[in-house]
Amino acid sequence: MTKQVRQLDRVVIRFAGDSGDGMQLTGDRFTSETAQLGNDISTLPNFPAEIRAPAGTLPGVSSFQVAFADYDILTPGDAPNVLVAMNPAALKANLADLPRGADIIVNTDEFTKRNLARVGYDSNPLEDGSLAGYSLHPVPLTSLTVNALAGFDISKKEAERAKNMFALGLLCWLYSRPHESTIQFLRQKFARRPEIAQANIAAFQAGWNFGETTESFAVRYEVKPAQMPPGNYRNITGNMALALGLVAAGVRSKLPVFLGAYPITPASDILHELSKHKKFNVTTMQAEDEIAAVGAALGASYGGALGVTTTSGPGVALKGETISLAVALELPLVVIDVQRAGPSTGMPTKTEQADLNMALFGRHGEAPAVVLAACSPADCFSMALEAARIALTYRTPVILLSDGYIANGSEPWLLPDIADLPDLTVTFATEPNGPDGRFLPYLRDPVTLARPWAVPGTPGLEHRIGGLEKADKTGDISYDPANHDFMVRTRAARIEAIPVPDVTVDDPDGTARVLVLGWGSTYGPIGAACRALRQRGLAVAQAHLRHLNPLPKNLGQVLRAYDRVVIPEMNLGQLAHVIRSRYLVDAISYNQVRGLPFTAAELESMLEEVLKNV
Amino acid sequence: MTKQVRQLDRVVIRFAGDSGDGMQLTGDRFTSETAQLGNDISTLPNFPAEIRAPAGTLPGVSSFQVAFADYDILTPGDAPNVLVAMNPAALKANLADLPRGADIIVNTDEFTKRNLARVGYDSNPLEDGSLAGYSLHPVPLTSLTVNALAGFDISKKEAERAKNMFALGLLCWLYSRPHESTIQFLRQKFARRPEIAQANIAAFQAGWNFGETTESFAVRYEVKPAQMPPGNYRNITGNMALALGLVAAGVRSKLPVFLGAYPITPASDILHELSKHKKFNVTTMQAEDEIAAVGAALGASYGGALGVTTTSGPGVALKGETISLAVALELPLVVIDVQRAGPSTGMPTKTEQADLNMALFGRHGEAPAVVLAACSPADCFSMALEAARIALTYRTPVILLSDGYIANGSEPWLLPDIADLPDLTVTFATEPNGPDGRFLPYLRDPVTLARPWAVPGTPGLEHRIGGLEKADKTGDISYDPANHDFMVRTRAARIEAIPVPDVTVDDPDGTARVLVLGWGSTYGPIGAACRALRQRGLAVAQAHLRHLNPLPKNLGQVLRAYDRVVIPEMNLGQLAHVIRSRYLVDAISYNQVRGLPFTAAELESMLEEVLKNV
Amino acid sequence: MSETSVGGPGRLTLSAKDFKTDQEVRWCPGCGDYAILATMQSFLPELGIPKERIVFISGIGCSSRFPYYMDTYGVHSIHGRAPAIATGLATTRPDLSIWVVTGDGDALSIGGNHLIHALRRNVNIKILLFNNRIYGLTKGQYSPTSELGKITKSTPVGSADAPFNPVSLALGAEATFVARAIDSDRKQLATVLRAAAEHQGSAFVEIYQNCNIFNDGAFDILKDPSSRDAALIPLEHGRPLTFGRENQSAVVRAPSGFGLTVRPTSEVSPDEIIVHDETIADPAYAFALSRLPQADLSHTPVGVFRRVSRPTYDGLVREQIATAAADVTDREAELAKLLNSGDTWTIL
Amino acid sequence: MSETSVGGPGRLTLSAKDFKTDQEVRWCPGCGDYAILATMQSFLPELGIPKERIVFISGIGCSSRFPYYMDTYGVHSIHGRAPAIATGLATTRPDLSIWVVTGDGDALSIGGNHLIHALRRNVNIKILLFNNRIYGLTKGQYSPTSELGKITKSTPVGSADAPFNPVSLALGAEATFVARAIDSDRKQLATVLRAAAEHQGSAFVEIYQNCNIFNDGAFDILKDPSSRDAALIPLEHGRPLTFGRENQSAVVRAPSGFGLTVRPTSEVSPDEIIVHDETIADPAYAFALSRLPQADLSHTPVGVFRRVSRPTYDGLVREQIATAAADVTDREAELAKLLNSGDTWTIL
Ligand SMILES: Cc1ncc(C[n+]2csc(CCOP(=O)(O)OP(=O)(O)O)c2C)c(N)n1
Ligand SMILES: Cc1ncc(C[n+]2csc(CCOP(=O)(O)OP(=O)(O)O)c2C)c(N)n1
Ligand code: SF4
Ligand code: SF4
Ligand SMILES: [Mg+2]
Ligand SMILES: [Mg+2]
Repeated sequence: MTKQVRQLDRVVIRFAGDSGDGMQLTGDRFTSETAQLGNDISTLPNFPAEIRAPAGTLPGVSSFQVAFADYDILTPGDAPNVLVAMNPAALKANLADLPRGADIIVNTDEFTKRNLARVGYDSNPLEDGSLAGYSLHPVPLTSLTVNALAGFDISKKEAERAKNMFALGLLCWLYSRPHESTIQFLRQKFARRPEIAQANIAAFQAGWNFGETTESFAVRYEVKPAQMPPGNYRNITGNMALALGLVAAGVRSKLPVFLGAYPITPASDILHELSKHKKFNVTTMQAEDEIAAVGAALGASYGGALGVTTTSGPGVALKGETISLAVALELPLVVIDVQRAGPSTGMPTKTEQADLNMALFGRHGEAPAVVLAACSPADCFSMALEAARIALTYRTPVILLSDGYIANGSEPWLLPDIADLPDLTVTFATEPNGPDGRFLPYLRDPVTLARPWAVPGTPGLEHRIGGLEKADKTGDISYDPANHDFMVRTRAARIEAIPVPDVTVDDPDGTARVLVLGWGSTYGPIGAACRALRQRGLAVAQAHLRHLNPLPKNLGQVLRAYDRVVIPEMNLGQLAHVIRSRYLVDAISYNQVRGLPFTAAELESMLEEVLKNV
Repeated sequence: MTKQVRQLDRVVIRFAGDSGDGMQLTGDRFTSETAQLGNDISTLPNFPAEIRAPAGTLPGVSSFQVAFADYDILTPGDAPNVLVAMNPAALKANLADLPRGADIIVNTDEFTKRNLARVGYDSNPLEDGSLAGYSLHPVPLTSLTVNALAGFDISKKEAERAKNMFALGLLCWLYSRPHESTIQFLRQKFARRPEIAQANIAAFQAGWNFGETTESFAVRYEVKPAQMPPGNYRNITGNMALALGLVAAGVRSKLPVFLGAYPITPASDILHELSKHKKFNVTTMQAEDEIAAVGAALGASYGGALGVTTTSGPGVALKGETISLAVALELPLVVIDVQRAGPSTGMPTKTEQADLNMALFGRHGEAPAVVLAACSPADCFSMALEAARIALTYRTPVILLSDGYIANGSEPWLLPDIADLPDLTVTFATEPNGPDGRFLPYLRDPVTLARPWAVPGTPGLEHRIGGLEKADKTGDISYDPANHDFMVRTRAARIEAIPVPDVTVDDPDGTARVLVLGWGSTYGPIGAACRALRQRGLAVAQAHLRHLNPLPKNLGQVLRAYDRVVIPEMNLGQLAHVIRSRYLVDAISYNQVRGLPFTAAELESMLEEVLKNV
Repeated sequence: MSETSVGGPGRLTLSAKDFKTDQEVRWCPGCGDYAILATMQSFLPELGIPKERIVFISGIGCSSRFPYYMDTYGVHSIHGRAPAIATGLATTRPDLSIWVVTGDGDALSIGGNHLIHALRRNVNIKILLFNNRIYGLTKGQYSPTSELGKITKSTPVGSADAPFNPVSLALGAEATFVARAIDSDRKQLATVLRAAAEHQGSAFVEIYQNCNIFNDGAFDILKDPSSRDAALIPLEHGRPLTFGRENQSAVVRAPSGFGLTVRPTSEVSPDEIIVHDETIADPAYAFALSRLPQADLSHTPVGVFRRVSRPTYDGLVREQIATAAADVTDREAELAKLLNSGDTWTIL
Repeated sequence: MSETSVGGPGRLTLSAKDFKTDQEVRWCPGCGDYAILATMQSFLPELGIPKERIVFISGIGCSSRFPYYMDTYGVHSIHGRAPAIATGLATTRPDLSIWVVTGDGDALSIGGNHLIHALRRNVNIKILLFNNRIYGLTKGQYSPTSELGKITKSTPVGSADAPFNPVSLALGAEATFVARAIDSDRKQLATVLRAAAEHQGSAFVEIYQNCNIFNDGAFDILKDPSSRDAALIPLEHGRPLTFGRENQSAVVRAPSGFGLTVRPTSEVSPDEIIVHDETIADPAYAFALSRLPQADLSHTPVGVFRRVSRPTYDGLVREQIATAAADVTDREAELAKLLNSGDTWTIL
């Protein structure tokens, strides 16, 4: 190797191209290679809006960002160090995110007059000096690929399609990534068309060799493995982790899992994934609508399954009436809301945290439900299990919030030992529990305050339940005023009484006067911002909520220990509203509602302002 | 007249009997007579739960309470001075509400062994001394009626059915009510069966004469007319007032009114009433479900009508997704929620205030809507107009909350002059508003921040709107992050900026240190409790919210002027939650969730406690 | 619960009484729902299914109070959603006998979508639609089966929408079993319930039910001894469609050549008379039958219109699961394998 | 907007171009939606309705982007609810020409209830269901029209629910106008759109639409020159139902005596061949027609199945209002009367 090798601690690469350019695949492969190397990783795909736009247009740009480092990282990075732009649209759509000095690798073949005009470039940015501040690497990716594949028995179009593998090869060379698994992957993917597999492998290798030989790249980089807890890892997206968590919940509870779902972006992939795991006695039903989906899930729960429904905001809006029924029936039900930008249809492919209000308050009557939120892709696995645990133990609907950011983003996940997963075994009622051998469906367990789960098929426990107010213990219809008051308070109290872990505070030297409180997917950016501040000697504490109802019992105490509480949210302050009300703490609400995750940098500068003023 | 006449300032009578006994009609007639006399009145019907129960059972009891006084009163009274009990079930179901010493008029004919046993009376309460503390008037109402009608050519059953008119006659005698209008009413009601009309009139007169002659009633009472503002009055229920308010809104806006509704207790009567007013260009559509109902209303609004939908909690839960669309489309829409006890089906015939959370927060995404609440039956008229005014002026969904208590309760209503009603004239867009003659559907009015209402049929203004995020001004689909943030904030800000009247405080001598803050139907009981306290020399201030989003601009200042704020609600503290969060005021939340309005007495004693402790 | 068998293995000695609950039945006196309840309670024992394996799921409406009065498992759910809830239950619990009780508003108004989807899926549930052509529980608004021009609380000058024909709608939705019965004819109702219970898949049964409070006499033409024989067309598999006291009327092809019509038996040749066949694969016949009734309900067929076999949704789904799970012995080990699948790496 | 009339008073000179918007059309290249859009844009001018009186209302789905591309009024609403929204608009605005654009998921899955109710009400709206037998927008899940056993993202081992036949469903829901067309046959599509536009009441048009990304070739049998003639049965009012390149196939009554079937023309006598009649009052004929297609779509009738006249919901409702409002001259005075009605009293 004649080229210089430089060590880096962290790199952020963004692959961007047309929807048809295979950028997601390219990014995935790069991520995989990188993971094998032991770096910590965080990824973020960015799909075009819901319809495939015509090729070469700005709305048609698809990108995939991957950050990797020799330490544990929290976000896919605010600003890429490297942009791979497969066409002018990709360059234009992403340039604003690049810091000056970043590397830009462009596919010059696509910078034709027509393509430039299409996205509104008056002159060619590769030539007009407008990219002077960047380190530009013009590479005729398409023609190099086609040339490299000249000897293959494939069409020109097929040869051109392999240009993403050329680019991947080049990047793998540039960052000294291994490539065995990509070659193996390509062999498998195109098992039925070996000539295509070979061509892609050849393109990949041509890209690698191009890096090795061209003058355009003088330096090669290395990023050392990160110090990560020992164990087996895989890279995982939030949606995949939710699906696996639900499968695990079925295994650990020994119950069938029934998913009732209606497709909706960005939640559909949970349905897709779960539909592959029938061997675990997981039933997936694509229902006629969201109401049927949650209804069927509740019906399955009634029958003794773990009933689950997955959706996004508009779907939860439709499910409210049935969730309210589940509150009255006191049956287990897991409702997963992968939030997207609203209101109404909003921006379906963009992330947001604006469904917290609906999860907490969006039902008629006093209809308390448990509300949880996952904070990172891998955390989705644990939180799916936690949602199932609470639903099964306390016989209540549990709403688990995720969002588009962690749903599609990925990070390394330390694979758990199955035996270490929580034991979710449930006990169905089998015997009458009342005087004279009567069965009292609303006689509560003194500890959990849960009512017995007596599934149809159990002799002697025949009983009727419904959405009308029920008499305490007997479950008979009751219009008694005192009983209603009692039942309303009991339903609220039993949710409030569910033990949830105390919130932990990350306040390394205990000197912080400002606490940043977050929930959900802001965990990464908040954490990164806090780290950056601390590295600059500024003390700041971080606490993150995964249980939003009930809230951790120590939260009030935690909040009051700080002079100032800042709550960053991708909404207009929904958690802040709850915190202010509950603890009468004058929390500062910091909000951005752009359909994008916070950048660590913006949080850092916002927090710096706050720190100045305490 | 040989009997003594005693003056009273206030009387509360409860008529109670079987569903088939005509108690609602009896109460209505008594109310009407009383209103003619110039007393202030307040009424409260109490229907059995949703299914007609078998005759003579406790769940089958139907009652009607009327309070009337020579001063302005605020509630139908906590405890009746007189109970008319048509059967043992009626006695049993209502006895607990009676203060000792109250008059009880019972229909002894119904106190048979079988009827007594049916409701669990081991012995006859008329004879076993258990009613010793009351002033009991045993009257064989049925047989007296049948005897009185001996000469009429009607069946025995028909004769028996007239017993409620006998009771009414007796009560009219007892409280010196006029009876012309009842006689006229009966003539009209049974116009097609004159012999029935005659019989009922005869029964009524027999009841009157019975009072005059029997020993059982030694005293007769009079309640002087109240001092009420001069004008024309009628007695009105909340649902009727809402319906008339909507008709008035149509007239005053010169727009067609379109009601999309799906029947649901206790809101259905608004649909029933509005369906009678087609001559005002009011269209009522009984839709296939609540979603279709609000959808059709929104479609009508899009076409330039005043789109309205009326429902109760479960219906609002279903409408959330469409309301969210209305937020995005920025079109006028009035959503009326006549709240009932929840969660789920709950207690459909009982009142509650537990949908405030849903109204404020029950939609996905940041989907702000205006929320109003009527505070008394007659207030429903004004609030329907206010809802229409805001919806039309600001092009926004407005959720107007009523509840079962004021929906069916009634009070005298000072009939307004049509010319004094707000002018709701709207201006549709007719001309392009953008550069180059373009039409910009999201270019806002600088004052109202409303977008133009350009209805189909307007040449040159063809445009497309939808639930996807829209670019500012043009309304084109936009995924631009900054635009989304801007639009989210703009939608919130434009609602927040809607001018609403300042909240007024009733603090007669300005010395109060405790403020009672209420909303909705608690107005009456809170007011009555405050009066009672003040009569006892205790200072307490009352403020009542009719605008819940946006809140009155002076509210913070008002709250901070008091040492203690108490918020009584028929829920678990939903307004309190908002107030605490917004103003960081440590408001005390006082809650009863019994499906019944507060009694003035309980509020009085609760407030007395609070007063002691400031 | 006695498990002693009578009349053969697996048969239980249950009686109507065993299916009564301690809840006071709260329909209006005279309501047609009583007759249906009584029929159900006395019919169920013959199925020989233990009580605990029977589930009634209803929506909201007068009819939907039904589960409270059946001493089986039961859910009185929310308006219109019973078919969806029952589908989830049926899919996971093949051992249960699941009955949906619903009303014309519950099933055809708010619940229309769930109904048609349950039928097309052929989920193994029995759907009993108590059709009183009115909203009973909410006190008398018109329903999707009320006749055009119906005057009700919500339509003081008459409704403006033509009703559904529930049987036609069910057939259009690919239903495999469609029948009609009348509350007051307990024997015929029991026959239909029996056939429904035996059917593998969704069985849709429309039951004409009198609401004596808000729509009294809606079906009198089919009940009154003076009119019913001329109005009712009893459907019996394999029997020619003649009816009337002396079988004086016959169902034949309509003159246009399409659909069916009624003619005096004396005026048609016997081989023109349609012989009823529940099992014809093409629903066109059953559909044609469903169009016979006139606006006044004369010429109303009662009995089983259609009964054909088609795989059930729940059966197919369970088959897929069984196939997939067939060689899983240790689920925890399998889970470990799943979690560890894909590109994994090890940090030491 | 030019109001110059051509070809007669009230006619406008509009062209396809007038109906194009400035929005870039964002369907996948090759999507069947393009052809439908183009046909609509070139067909609309012939109606002579000014642009501002035309409204397109859609739900959510690829197909539902349609309104953005039509320079008329338009609402891209929410999933499944377009028929409900359109009903509110149509009821209050008789002067508009209202078109609902929807997909097989939008109309038949989440929106099934609104669809069947709009049809039974016979609201004056035209419903165009773009049936690609897949969920396009959400990237390839099966839909209620996907064939049984369909392998999709959400059904990796095949779907377990039998599809709806949209035409049968519409007929079961009392539709007065039901037709089918194919995206690629612009002439026939225009003919059907014309008939739909002329129909008073709900017109339901199923348009087979190719989704070349997620369900490519679903209708190839009806498009491929080598197969289409044998597969397609063109419906023309008053013409015998023969088809095939040489009219070698004919539609006749099924041997069972019920339903219809296809036989070689040569083997049947001419008077056995069904003569198509859109206007038969009894929907049994159109229903029988709707059952002809085989699982592979051979024997698929295209054209107008049924076109009958029945009062429209919106028309009846407006009539009621007009009658009631007829003698109201001063609405404010009338309002004063209304408020002052009932028992009133005066305090001086
Ligand atoms: C979401 C919702 N909307 C409306 C209602 C009110 N509601 C209860 S039952 C019913 C209709 C009852 O009619 P039907 O289904 O025919 O039953 P019936 O009472 O006639 O047996 C309605 C509208 C409700 N409970 N929930
Ligand atoms: C309430 C709600 N649920 C789900 C979705 C997601 N969604 C959008 S379109 C669609 C189905 C699209 O299929 P179809 O109607 O056949 O239209 P196509 O895209 O095939 O034209 C779904 C499930 C949504 N937008 N809203
Ligand atoms: S209202 Fe009608 S349907 Fe309901 S219980 Fe009474 S009679 Fe039966
Ligand atoms: S996904 Fe299918 S239906 Fe949607 S635009 Fe692409 S080709 Fe058309
Ligand atoms: Mg009914
Ligand atoms: Mg589709």
